[in-house]
Amino acid sequence: MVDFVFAALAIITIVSAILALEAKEVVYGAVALALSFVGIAGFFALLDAVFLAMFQLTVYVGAIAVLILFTVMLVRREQWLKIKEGVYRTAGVVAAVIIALGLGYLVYASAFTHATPTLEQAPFTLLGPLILSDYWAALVALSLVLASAVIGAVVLAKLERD
Amino acid sequence: MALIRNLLEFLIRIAILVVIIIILIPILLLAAYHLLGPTFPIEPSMLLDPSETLAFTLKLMDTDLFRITVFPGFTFVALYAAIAGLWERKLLAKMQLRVGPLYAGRFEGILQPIADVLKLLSKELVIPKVVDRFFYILAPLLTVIIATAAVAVIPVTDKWVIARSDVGVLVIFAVLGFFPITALMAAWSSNSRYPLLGGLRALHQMVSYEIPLILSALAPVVYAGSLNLIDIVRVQSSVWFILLAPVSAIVFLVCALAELERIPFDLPEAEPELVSGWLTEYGGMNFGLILGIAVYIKLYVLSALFTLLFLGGWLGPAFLPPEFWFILKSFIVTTLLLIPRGVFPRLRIDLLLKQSWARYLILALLNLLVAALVVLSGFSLR
Amino acid sequence: MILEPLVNYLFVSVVLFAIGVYGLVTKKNALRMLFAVEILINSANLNFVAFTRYLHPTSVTGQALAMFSISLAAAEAAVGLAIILAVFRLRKDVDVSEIKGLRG
Amino acid sequence: MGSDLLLILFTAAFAAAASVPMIIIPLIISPKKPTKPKEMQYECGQIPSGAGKMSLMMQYYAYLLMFVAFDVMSMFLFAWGLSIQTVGLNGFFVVVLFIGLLLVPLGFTLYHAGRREIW
Repeated sequence: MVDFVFAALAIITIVSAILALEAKEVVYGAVALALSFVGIAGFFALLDAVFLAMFQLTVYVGAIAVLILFTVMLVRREQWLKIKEGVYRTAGVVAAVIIALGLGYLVYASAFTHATPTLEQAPFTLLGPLILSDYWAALVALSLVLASAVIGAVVLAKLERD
Repeated sequence: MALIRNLLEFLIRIAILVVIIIILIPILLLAAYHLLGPTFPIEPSMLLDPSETLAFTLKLMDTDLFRITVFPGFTFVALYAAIAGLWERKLLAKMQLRVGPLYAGRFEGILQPIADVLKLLSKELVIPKVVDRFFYILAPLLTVIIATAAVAVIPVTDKWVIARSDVGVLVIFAVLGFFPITALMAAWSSNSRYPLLGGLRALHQMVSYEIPLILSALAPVVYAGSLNLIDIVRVQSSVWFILLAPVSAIVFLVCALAELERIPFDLPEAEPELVSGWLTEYGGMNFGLILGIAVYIKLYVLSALFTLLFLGGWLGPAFLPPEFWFILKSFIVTTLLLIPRGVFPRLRIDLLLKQSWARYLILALLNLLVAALVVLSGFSLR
Repeated sequence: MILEPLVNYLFVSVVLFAIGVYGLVTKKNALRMLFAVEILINSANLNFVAFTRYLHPTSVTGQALAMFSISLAAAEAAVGLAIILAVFRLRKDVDVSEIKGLRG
Repeated sequence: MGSDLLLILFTAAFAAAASVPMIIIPLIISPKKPTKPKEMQYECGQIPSGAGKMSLMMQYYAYLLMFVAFDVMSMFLFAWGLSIQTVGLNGFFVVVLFIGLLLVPLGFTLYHAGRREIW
């Protein structure tokens, strides 16, 4: 059963990631990107990281994808449908294939092929103590980053010119 | 002559429908048979022998298929939606000294939902020329699908639940986060101005009120120390959380109203300004799927969530079954969410958004910190 | 529940990474480039979680890292989209090959 | 754990299976008499002119940006809220600092979103 679920998730994620970049209509691309995020959340759930899967769904799909979709609708032009996007297409495909083959060989030749699935797993209730004890500085830094990102984005997005 | 031709045409269409259904039902039954196969063997003799019918039915009721399709699942929720829709119309009519639906069914128009569905089903599907067809058809379907997905984690009692998820509360909020996307899809694909403005308002409103909603739901989670909805209800056996976190409960109710786009927060479809908001271009069953089913399923989900988090779920005096208590409490919460439509005027959009961030967010945060301090001081319900 | 071997997750992640690189190389539309960056971040997150699950199954460090990474992606998306909006208001288009002068 | 989420997916799939016929049945039994006014988009009875997908309103973009930051914050608060007693008072102060730092952009954004003339 999991095999089938894994295969379905992999196909959904990869195909919608390709669609996100290649769909003619950029709004379709944004929705496909959201679907790809959902697929990644499914992988997290398969890896027994349920809390993280929900984190991914809420933040990536619920917030980032919505923001992207809104902005895409804001700046979309009809003429984008006609012009051909992508100039160095062959070069891009070649680069992608080289990277995929190289990294794929690296993974294949590494010791990870022997990593066996284990039944034991960590409960997600450990996340809070870990973040608030070992990584509390990272959390505070994260809030600084978020605060400055919001302030910077508001300043960038408003029309007022000095 | 024209009448006869129309009749003939209609009869032919009905015949096609019947043939399709006759083909479809065996396929569905076959699928159900294969789904049930591993759980328990079905012998054809069981279906024919009357003495085994009861045992067979009881066995059937204990399967995932039954739960998904019938009791805490789709049929129950659709029924709840129909009853809530009728109840809303009658209640508002009585509040405003009208009579409401009266003719369908002998008594007070109780068959009105069925009449509505039949009318919507037989209506022409008008799809404007300029719309983006793929998203236009997909958006209502997705809205219903997403709304139903949230139902899966809501336990009616500790026995009647589809998915016993350890992160039930988060699943519901993750699902709620999908609704802005479908609203935007519907608004954009309509390629018209009223839907666009309505969709944008819907987006901003849902997004603004989601944060206070999540944070107000966090206070019960802090008290219970679990995200599992069943555990949260069990902890409430001594005291309901509405007594421990009253401010959170009020914030939750207000934000649920806003998430549902109901008056006083129904700006996305403010009739005098925006005709019908992001649903303007929808008609027939397309419209019925969103407004008739998805919105009421969402209403059920939020009132059930309020019941589970603050009102002790299915807990109640033992002389009535727990299922009854849960449905009664949910229905009372639903009624509370319906009443403002008959009472309040509408807000202005900038005030609406501002008060979400400046008022409800701060209130929810304060109540959350109070709850955390109470728990830190050693108070425990477990 | 039977788990997939770790390599399969890594392969999916590699494919996603390659798709992201392809998008970054070929696309001139700033929005598509942002999509590509998001895909890259997602493939990295998948690696974090997969490695922790298989090599250190009793720890949640990978999940915590993925949480921070997702949050940073949120900040990045907010700023990136705001930049795209600002460019769009100046140029009426978001083609990055047209944006040469920095004076606006 | 994954099987719970699979059940949620099944529920959603059943909803899809139940609502697709709702679209198909009207296609079969309902009349089809398309006329020109029917196929136009709605514009209060006037003939619509200009593009339907006009440029959108930007005034409340700041709220959207803030939503992204606060969504992240609320999810981290969920991670904290599950284990309040384990992390103790130190964790509480970290969280208060976390929230307090995010209140700065809240005030900034509320101030700027209220100024209609700059959007």
